Parts: sequence; C-alpha cells; structure tokens
Amino acid sequence: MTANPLLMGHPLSSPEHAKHALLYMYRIRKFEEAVEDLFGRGMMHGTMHLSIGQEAGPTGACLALQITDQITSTHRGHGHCIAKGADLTRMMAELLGKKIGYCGGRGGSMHIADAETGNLGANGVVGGGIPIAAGAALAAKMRKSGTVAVSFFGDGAMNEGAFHEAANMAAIWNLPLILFCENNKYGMSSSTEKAFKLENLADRGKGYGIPGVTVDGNDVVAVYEAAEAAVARARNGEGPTLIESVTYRWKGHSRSDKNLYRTKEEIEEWKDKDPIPNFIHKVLDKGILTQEQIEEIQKVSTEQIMQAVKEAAAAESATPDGLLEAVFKAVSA
Amino acid sequence: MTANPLLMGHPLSSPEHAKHALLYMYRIRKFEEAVEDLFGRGMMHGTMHLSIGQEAGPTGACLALQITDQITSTHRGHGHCIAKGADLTRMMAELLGKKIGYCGGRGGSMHIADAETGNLGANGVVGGGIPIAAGAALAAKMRKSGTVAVSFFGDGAMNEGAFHEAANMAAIWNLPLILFCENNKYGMSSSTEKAFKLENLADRGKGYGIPGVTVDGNDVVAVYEAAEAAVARARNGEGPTLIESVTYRWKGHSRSDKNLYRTKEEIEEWKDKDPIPNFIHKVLDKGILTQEQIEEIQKVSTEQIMQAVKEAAAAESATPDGLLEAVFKAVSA
Amino acid sequence: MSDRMLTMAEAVREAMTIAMEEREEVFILGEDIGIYGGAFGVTGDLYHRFGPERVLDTPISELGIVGAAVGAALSGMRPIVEIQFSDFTAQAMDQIANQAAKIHFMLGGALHVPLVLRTPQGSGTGAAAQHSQNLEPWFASVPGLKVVVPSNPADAKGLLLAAIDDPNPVIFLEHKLLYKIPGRDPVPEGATRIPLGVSKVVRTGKDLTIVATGIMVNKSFEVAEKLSAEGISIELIDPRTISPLDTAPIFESVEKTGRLMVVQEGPSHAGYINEVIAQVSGSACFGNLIAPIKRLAGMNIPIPYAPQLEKVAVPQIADIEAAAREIVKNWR
Amino acid sequence: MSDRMLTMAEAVREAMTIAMEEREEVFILGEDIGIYGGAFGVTGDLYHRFGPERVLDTPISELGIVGAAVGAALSGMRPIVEIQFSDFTAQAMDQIANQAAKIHFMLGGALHVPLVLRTPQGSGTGAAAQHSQNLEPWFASVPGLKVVVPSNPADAKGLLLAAIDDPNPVIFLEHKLLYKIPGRDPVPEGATRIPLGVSKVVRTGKDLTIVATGIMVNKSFEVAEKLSAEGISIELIDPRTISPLDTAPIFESVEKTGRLMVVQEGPSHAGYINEVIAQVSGSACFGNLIAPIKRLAGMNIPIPYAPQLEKVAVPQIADIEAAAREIVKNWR
Ligand SMILES: Cc1ncc(C[n+]2csc(CCOP(=O)(O)OP(=O)(O)O)c2C)c(N)n1
Ligand SMILES: Cc1ncc(C[n+]2csc(CCOP(=O)(O)OP(=O)(O)O)c2C)c(N)n1
Ligand SMILES: [Mg+2]
Ligand SMILES: [Mg+2]
Repeated sequence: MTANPLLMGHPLSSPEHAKHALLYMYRIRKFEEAVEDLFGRGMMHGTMHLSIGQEAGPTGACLALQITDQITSTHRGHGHCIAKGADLTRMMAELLGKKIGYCGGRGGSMHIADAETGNLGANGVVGGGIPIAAGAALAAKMRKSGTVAVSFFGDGAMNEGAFHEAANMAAIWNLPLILFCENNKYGMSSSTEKAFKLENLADRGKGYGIPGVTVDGNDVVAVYEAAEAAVARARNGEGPTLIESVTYRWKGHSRSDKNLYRTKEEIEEWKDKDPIPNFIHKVLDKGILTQEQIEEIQKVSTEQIMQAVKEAAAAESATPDGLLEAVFKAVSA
Repeated sequence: MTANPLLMGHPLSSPEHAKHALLYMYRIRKFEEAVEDLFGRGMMHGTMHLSIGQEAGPTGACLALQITDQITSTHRGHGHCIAKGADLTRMMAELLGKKIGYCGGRGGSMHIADAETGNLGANGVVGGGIPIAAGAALAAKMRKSGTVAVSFFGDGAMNEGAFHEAANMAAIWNLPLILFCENNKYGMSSSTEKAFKLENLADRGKGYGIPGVTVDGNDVVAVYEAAEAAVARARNGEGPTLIESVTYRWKGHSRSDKNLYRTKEEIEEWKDKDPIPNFIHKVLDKGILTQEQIEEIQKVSTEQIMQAVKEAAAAESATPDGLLEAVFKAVSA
Repeated sequence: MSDRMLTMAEAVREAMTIAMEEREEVFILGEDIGIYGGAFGVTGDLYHRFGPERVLDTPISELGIVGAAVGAALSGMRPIVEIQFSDFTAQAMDQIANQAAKIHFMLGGALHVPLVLRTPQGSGTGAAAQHSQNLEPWFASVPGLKVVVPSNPADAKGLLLAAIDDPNPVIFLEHKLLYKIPGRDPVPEGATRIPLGVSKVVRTGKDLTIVATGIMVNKSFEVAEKLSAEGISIELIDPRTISPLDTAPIFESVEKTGRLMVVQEGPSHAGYINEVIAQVSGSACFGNLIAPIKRLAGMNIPIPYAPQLEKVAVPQIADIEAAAREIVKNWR
Repeated sequence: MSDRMLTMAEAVREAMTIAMEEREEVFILGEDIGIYGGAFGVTGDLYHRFGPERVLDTPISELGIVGAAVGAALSGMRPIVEIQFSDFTAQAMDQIANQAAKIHFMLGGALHVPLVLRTPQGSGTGAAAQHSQNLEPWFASVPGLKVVVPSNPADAKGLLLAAIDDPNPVIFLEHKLLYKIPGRDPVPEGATRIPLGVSKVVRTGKDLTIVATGIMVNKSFEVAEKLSAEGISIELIDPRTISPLDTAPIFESVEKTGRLMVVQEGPSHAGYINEVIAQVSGSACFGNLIAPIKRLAGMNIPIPYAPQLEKVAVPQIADIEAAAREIVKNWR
C-alpha cells in the first residue's frame, strides 16, 4: 500500500487529504527513526541529518504541488523526498549502499534525487540547490510548462551568496519559484539570533522585492496555505515568494552533535509543539478523521517503513563495477 | 602643491572645505580626461573605466573620513583613490607601467592601492572588495582602533554573493562599515531596472537589518552628509549603513563599449546634472568662494594633472627583474 | 568544402546559431551578452536574431547564473553559459565542480547536466592578474567535467557543436587573443561536429613532439615551420580536449620522435600539461625518450599589467623556438 | 624532547593556542568553531579559553568569511580561517585565488595577506562526493598561495606555527582520517616551527623512491616497513609543502634508487603529483630512471558514498604494496 503522491489540496478539505497529510508526516518521522536506529546499530555508514520535528514543512508544501512540479532539497532531505512521493525502499536502500538505491549507492543520504517525482536532488552543499531551483523555474517559464519549482533550504543557507543571487534572478525574471526556508532556529550550532539581524527571516525578501511570509512550520495546515498561495502566484506569472516556515530540529545536527549550543528545556519546549499531534487534534476537533482511522494510519506508516527497511536490507549491495564509466553519461551517436 | 588629504568636514563649512571638495572633483575629472587622452593616443595599455560624471561620490564620502579610515574600491577606482589622497604621479605612473607606479607596473588601473591613505585597493572583481572591507571593519572593531571602513562598489556589484555575505556579517557583528553603492544606473549594459526589482537599491539593506539611504550622488554636499551620518553611526558602534549614491557614468563602461544599451538623450540629460557646476552654483550662491577662486582651483587642478602626466611619462619603465620573487613577501627570519 | 576564413568569435557564434536553430532547448545566458553583444563581441547580433529569452542577459551573479544553468539543464534545456572572464569562474566553482560535474555520477545516473560553459581566458590584453588567467587545472582536475581548449576557428565551431550535443557539462575555454584572428584553415559551413576527446596531429614531424593547446598551438606551429628550414622536423599535437585526454597520438608520436616538449600559457605549477608528462612518463613510450621532457609554461606569477612585464610572463614564439632547437641539438 | 603522542586535531589545536598566546593579532574564524568546537573538534575548547571574539563563529558564508579574513589580514591581523570541509573552498575561490593569492604581487608589494586557511579534506568518512575531495590542484596551480599538506601531528604543529608566521596566504589541508590518530613521532612541546617548503625524507632506502603526502605517507610507510622484510628497500619522501615544492631531496633520491612512485589520494587527472613527475621528467635525475614513473592516484571519479565503493576510489595500502613490488621486481 502506498498513498497517492499526486494528491493535492488542503489537508482539512477531505478525509483523504487529512489521511494523506498525516500518513506522510508519520512516514517521515518513522523513516528518520529507522535511520537513527540503523546508525545506532552500526548498520549505516557516513553521517545523518534527521528532520524529526520538522515533518509539517515538506508535507504541507508538497500538498500544494503537482508531481511535475520540481523541488530541490538539502542535506536534511529525507522529508522533502518522501513528501514529494519517493519510494521508501529505494531511499532506504540508498542509505544502505544498495544497487536498487536511488543513486545505486553512489550518493547516499545527501544526494537522493527522483526524476519521476520532480525531485532534483538533495544537496550536500548548503544553499547549493537554490540557484538550481531558480534554473528549473527558468526552464518552466521558457517552456511554458506551467510547473513551479520549490527550493527547500535551511535558515543557515540564507546567508550563502547562492541564496542571494538566485533570489534576485527569480525576482527580476518573475520566475515560478518558491523559496521555502525551513527556519529550525539553528544552522548547525549557529542560532538565527546570532546569524541574522532580522526579526523574521521572511523580511529578507524585501531586499529583492519578493513578498515574504512567516508561518508556523509545525502546523501542516498553515504551511499548506502559505505554499498554496505562493504556488498560485507563481503559476500566475507573478513571481517568487519567500516562505519562512518556523520549526525545530529535535535531534542533533548530525551524528557528531553534542547539543552544546542549546538547552534541554528549549528542546523539550519544542517537542511539545510536535506537528503530528498538532494536526491530529485539528482533525479530531473538526471530526474529519476518527481516532481509529488515525491509529490505522500510524500503523500503516510503521509497516511501510519496516517493509522498506526489510526490502532494502535484503537487496544486493552496490558493487564497484562500472564506476569509471558512470562519471559521464554516454554520448549517443 | 598638493591639497591636504586629511581635510574632513562639511564641504560648505568653510572656504577651505569648499576648495577641497572642488579641487578633488576637478582632479578626478581631469585625471580621467588625461587617461582617456593617453589611451586615445595609444600611450596606455589595457582597458580603462572612467568615472567622469561620478566625482561627487568619492569626494563627498572621503570628506567624512580620516586618513586612517580604510576604503576598498573597484575597477572604476581612480576617483576613490584620488579622493582618499593618493599621489597623482604615482597613479599615473602605474597606468603607464612605470617603476614608481603604485604597483610598480604590476597592477595597473584596476589594482592601485595606497597603504598610506588607507586605500586597500581597487579590485578587478566586481564585489571583490566588499568582504575585504568588512574584514577591515572587523579588525578595527577587534583592535578598537576607532577607524571605519568604506566599501565603494557599483549597483551591479550588489547582485554578487560577496555583497550579501559581507552585508550580513557587518550587520550581525555591528561592524564599523559603510556600504557605499555608486548607483550609476548600469552595470556594464545592465540597467538597474532590469537587474533589480527595487525602487531604491538602498532598500536592499532591509534584508539584513541595515539602514539604507538614497542620496543624490551628483551632489557632493548630500553625499557628504549621508556619509558623515553613517561614519558617526559606525564609530559609535551602531553598525553598518548602506548608502545608495545615485549618479551616472558619462563615458562607456570601458574601451569596448558602443553605448547600445542607452540613449544619447539620457546621457545628455545626466551631463546637465554635472556634479561640478552643481557644487559651484552652491558655493557661489552662498558666497563661500568667489568666481576667481573657483577658476584658480580649476587651473591648479589642471596643472597638477599635467604635472603628474609629465612626471609619470618621464619615469623609468618597470622591468621584469624580480617578478618571481615578488609573488611572496619574504619570510623574515 | 568551403574556404571561408572566420575568426574564432565568428566561428563560435556560428556554432551557437546552428545549435539554436536546430533545437529550441538551446539558449545562452550571461552578463552583457544581449544588446551589448558580449564583452568580447562573441554573441554579437544573436540577441536580435533569437530574442531576449534565448539570449538572456543576467545580473552580475556568476554563481547564480551557472546554478540556474544547471537547474535548466536538469529540466531538459541545453544552456550555454558565458562567463565574462574565466577568472570569474572562481565565483561559480561550487556549481561547476560540486554540482554540475558530480550530479550524474552522484545521483546514480538518474539525471544529467547538458551544460556548456564558455569563457574567455588568457593574457595579452593588459588586463592584469584578475582578468588574464588560464585556469585549466581547476577544471581538468575535477572528474565529471569535459574541458575543451580550441586553438582555431574551425575546431572551435565543430567542438562547440559537439559540446552542446554532449549530455555532460563541458567547459569551453577560448583564448581572447584568438577571437579576432582568422585561422589557418577554412571553417566548413553547416553543422559538422568534431567529437570531443580526440587529439589532432596538426603537423607531422620526426625529431620532436610538441603538445600544445589554445594559442600555444599557433605559436608552436610558426616555430615548427621556421625550424623545418633548419632541418628540424617537428610533430605538433593539439589535444583540443584536455579532459578526457586522448593520449594515443601523443604516445605514438613520442615513440617516433623520442623527444617531447609540452607548452602551455598558464603557470607550470600543477598545470594541466603535467598530466601529459605524467601519462608519458608512466607509459611504454617512456622508453623511447632520448631527452628529458621539456616543459614550457608561464612563469609562476600572477599576470602583470605592464606590457613589458606581461610578455615575459608567458611563453613567446622565441621561447618555444629556443627550447625546441635546444632539445633537438642537445639530445641526439 | 618530549614523548607526547598527540592526535593531529590536538596538535593543530596546540599550534593555534601557542600562536594566539604569542600574538594578539591571531584569531580564528569559521563555522561552528565556537561552542561546537568545530565540525571535527579541532578548535575544541579554544572558544572557552580565548573568548568569542578571537574564536569567532561565523554565518554560513564561506566567500564572506575568507574575504573578511583577507581584509583583517590587510589591516594587521593574522586570521586563521577554518572552512568546514575543503569542498566548500569552492564558494570562496574568488577570495582565495583572485584576492588573497594575488594582492601582494598585484599591488606591487604595498600590502600583504598573512592568512592561514585550514580545512579538512579527503575521503573515508562516507560523506560522499561533495564532502570528500582532495582539491590540492586548485590551490597548487595558483601562484601566490603556499599549500601545506601535513601527514602527522608533529609536522602539523610545526608547519602550522610557521604558516601563521608567514606573511603570505597559506592553505593548510588536513586529512580527516588523521585527526583522531596519534602519529608515529612524539609532538614536541613549545613553539618549534618547521619551515614551509622543506621536504622530509621519512625513511631512507635504495630500491624505490616513493613521494607521498598527507594520509598516503602513513600508508606508504607501512608498505615500506613490510617490504623491507622482503628485501625491498624504499625511500619515502613527504614534501609536506606542495607549493612551493622542495624537489632537491626527490631528485637526489631518484638518482640513487632509479625508480619513482608518486602517490596521492585525489584523482590523477591534473593532480598535483604530476608536478613532481614533471619536475623529475625535466631534470637531470631523469637519466637515472630505470623504470617508468609510477603514478598511483585516486580514480577519476567523484567519491562515492557506499563504503565498498568509497574504498576502491582511492589508493589503499594493498594497492601501494602491489605497485611498489611490481616496479622493483619488473625493472632491474
Ligand atoms: C557550503 C557549505 N558550508 C557548510 C556546510 C556544512 N554544513 C552542513 S549543514 C550545515 C548547517 C545548515 O544549516 P541550515 O541551512 O539552517 O539547515 P539545517 O541543518 O538547520 O536543516 C552546515 C554548516 C555545507 N554542507 N555546505
Ligand atoms: C565577478 C565579476 N564579474 C564580471 C566582471 C566584468 N565586469 C567588470 S565591471 C562590470 C560592471 C560592473 O557594474 P557596477 O558594479 O555597477 O560598476 P560600474 O561599472 O557601473 O562602475 C562587469 C560586469 C568582473 N570584473 N567581475
Ligand atoms: Mg537550520
Ligand atoms: Mg554601475
């Protein structure tokens, strides 16, 4: 069972939509938990950047997108990838260095892309995906494809020149681009208070003539609504929007993080703002889903992740054959 | 005869100040005219970026600076260099590839620096000097030297990542930095209308929490006043200011420019806003200088430039000896 | 075959024109390439022929431009980016080396980046250290980039057409001083491609192999012609693509001549010609060498401004001539 | 002399501590070097010892940071910039190559840039293509930069102290896998400098010269020890500074052994070891070579993620061993 990755629309507009939103947030949460577990048991290699606590952002944003719309993602990219509809087994397989992994084991967590769902790729370079998304939006405009591009990036990435140059190009050319900043309060150990002299990071849009909006990034509904408005603007040829989605990363930045730069209290405070129960309360309140349906979704998501881990673990490991030839795409004669 | 490069203060505050402002604007104008002439006669090498029409910006800004304050400059840097007090002969000698030139003939027009007057150098890279100025301001802050740094750059440079990263660092660290944008309406052939989606480029400061101010860059008084306020802020530890000084370049971008991207009418319009007569009217109106004094200043400036050309032309050419050793500063034992 | 003599600028423009007429995915972006016609006049009138969308003037944002080109390429377009001076690829190195070059491999082949980055390089214009570099080693050392250094208009046209066709990122390095001079050979009409990765034997000879690229090919050719009168027979090879490098003709030539000189304008330290030397030194033809390999490169200094200094910083015809004569005379 | 065994991270930290105690102009800036202690823990507790001004956490702005360091250096400070991964020097290449490297020369000596840029490089951590490169050729090909690649804690400390003293910009490339392991030699206490630009003969031998840097020195050393039991005697040279490169000990060694192998982790194309090969191939010791020069380098691919792939991408001890044995056995 896989949910329909094509579903678009307001998370509260129907039980289907509510189920989708919840399922995807659970998928992200449980995918990340599985990754953490596999790392902990020494079964995974490299490093990991988990997005636990941030599930509402990608889920809400992608509910406003068609499958043909494009995204660029980050080092903390599992959520975007899942929300855009990627296959969980192939994702997990990539992290385990398997042949069937999205990158055939060559890229790992920071380089998963999925052409079929319009995901142009995670990126190990902070800010690296932003100009690429601008280019995708430029192509959309030139080809009149009617698609939009969404660049996900962190608060930290906004201080890279790449953000700046891309934002300005998108502004002057009215590109169908959504600059989606996941402000999780820290770029590694750097708090936004230290790295910015702005109340709201969305105000940075003012320097480019780009409208900016700040939303509660732990509220999938608020995120959807902001994204939907930005997408509509973009499809209308009215140009880019900067969305600041305020959220929090529960886990350390990566494996090596000792969390010295923030307090336990702060982390606990944010855990209370967990986007999943946040949304569950809403759908229960409004009577869109029942408690049972919710439990079923949670169960299904757990099964899906377990299944993905199982299939991925059983899959054949990537082998070094053909690495040299893989550098270039063959020139067709 | 050289004017005192240490003079600071409002251009209308005394006859001395008015004379200084006028002399320096004339020096810049006539220096550029001499350069154009030497190029035209095939006596100069490379390319040239003339600042005719833009003399009020550097002159006004540098009247707010002490000799120990630092500047970084651009490819169109003769004006900044002169206004900060550089020696005209050594400047001209550099352009003629002479040993006594500021760079010993190694740098040419785009790389003149003058440690003695706090000029950290012109720069061939658009935007290249901005982070360098931020670093100078950082050093000033760390050493509590009380000096400020001014980065001169063009409108075009504001779309480089270098501007962005430097502006943000200056903002968050409250650096004593003045971001002085000479908005001459074009970055080569790119009009600000095409390259920005902003009414005033000074609004870009809003994205960093930096106050921005737009001034008539052809009015040396207005420039001085804005610079003075920004310098005061900076010395007070209140952080950077973005000044947009609106002006116009009369000549082509460089030698190869055919001026296809703008109209003759536009150029003529701006010639009517010539900063020099603009200032002369003011000082005559206010009775600060007499017509005779003004003519004397013009004459003196012409003589100074002629003298510089003469001395520079007569000076010994740079020779290739020691080029290899010149790459590194010798390590002292 | 026609006998049209074009300049390199004209040949490059012709290749872009043909490619843009052939496929609507091809477009050009860069600073001042529109009405201005390009800092070196290479795009010329293309803005008027193809309009402002397909000859897209950009802000001064090299990193952003190259990134946008990467994104457009990932989305099915075939962008040609012009960077005004190769020196300013420094601003864009992340998108060039960490994105464009790696995407195809790193993503497991899911996506590819058909992107051409054209940029003028080289000294000789009095533009000094930040406008005169030869940065081949930056690109040639990055797996995933193809690097082309054309030495004449005919090659430039054919190689550029092949580069635009290529599904991979190609860095196309044009020497400024070649822009305005016609080549020795006519430039064929039409859309004839020259495949990337094939070295060209420009001139055959038996005493000395010279490997040179870009403007050094012309200079070496002149030397070869001159020295042939003295009975010194020079074989001149122009790799044209420095990455991937087609070494077979070089090895063959060295086997025959027993003497090798490599010439480049850029400084020798870690220069790309060292790749040629390393390949030869590790190959079987090494045994045929009767002379140490002569490396003739620019001085290890930034390019100085004054003409009398700029000239000594890079190999001149007289230097090539002297070096060639010396090797052949001293090593028999 | 003490017999303290430190890791490379500790040795680098100690050098910075000494320099900061010696001179108040020395300060460190970079991402997460403060409370976090650096992505690889190199700055450690320095933030607590020297305070937030002298151990300055920056936003994620590599170009800006390096530029600020250049400006501070021009203003009499001695900044040490840490770039979190050497891959992200790509963002800062303009300030590194077009500003820092050229200022002293281009300005005619009026100003200079005493700047150290430290950055971890290399593969082996499963961080994939954008976090694992060895970018020596980018820096070594730029006149005006000094490039240091320490292979052990003792050298790292002494070389870094010299780098901080140096009035010129120095790029200091630290291999991640060396951070946590102690060296073979103790690290002396105190402020002992090791001059830049002096190659070190790590081990003498008579059958084969191996030139290696960074982590490849350790690997080659192991091979040398092992093969000495088989009667193969290897001389191992660690240039330590790859630019400027001290070739004299290499030439001398080759004269003696007649066989040369150069080893680097980065891909071979235009790799900096080609400079070693080119210098030897053009020198008098070339005549003493009895074997083609063996180049052992990383595959010409981006570094892959999965451990089983990552491993084959760079030379391993077994590869060095096999190559060394082969040269000595095949060429007599
Ligand atoms: C250009 C670049 N600089 C530095 C890094 C190292 N790094 C990886 S993630 C990160 C923090 C990014 O912060 P943010 O953009 O807020 O994303 P978050 O991790 O909070 O999701 C840093 C500094 C990098 N990968 N790329
Ligand atoms: C990084 C970089 N990109 C491009 C250029 C080529 N270039 C030199 S000056 C210039 C225009 C600069 O415009 P602006 O900053 O407005 O300064 P102005 O020339 O108007 O004084 C360009 C594109 C350069 N020197 N550096
Ligand atoms: Mg963050
Ligand atoms: Mg301008």
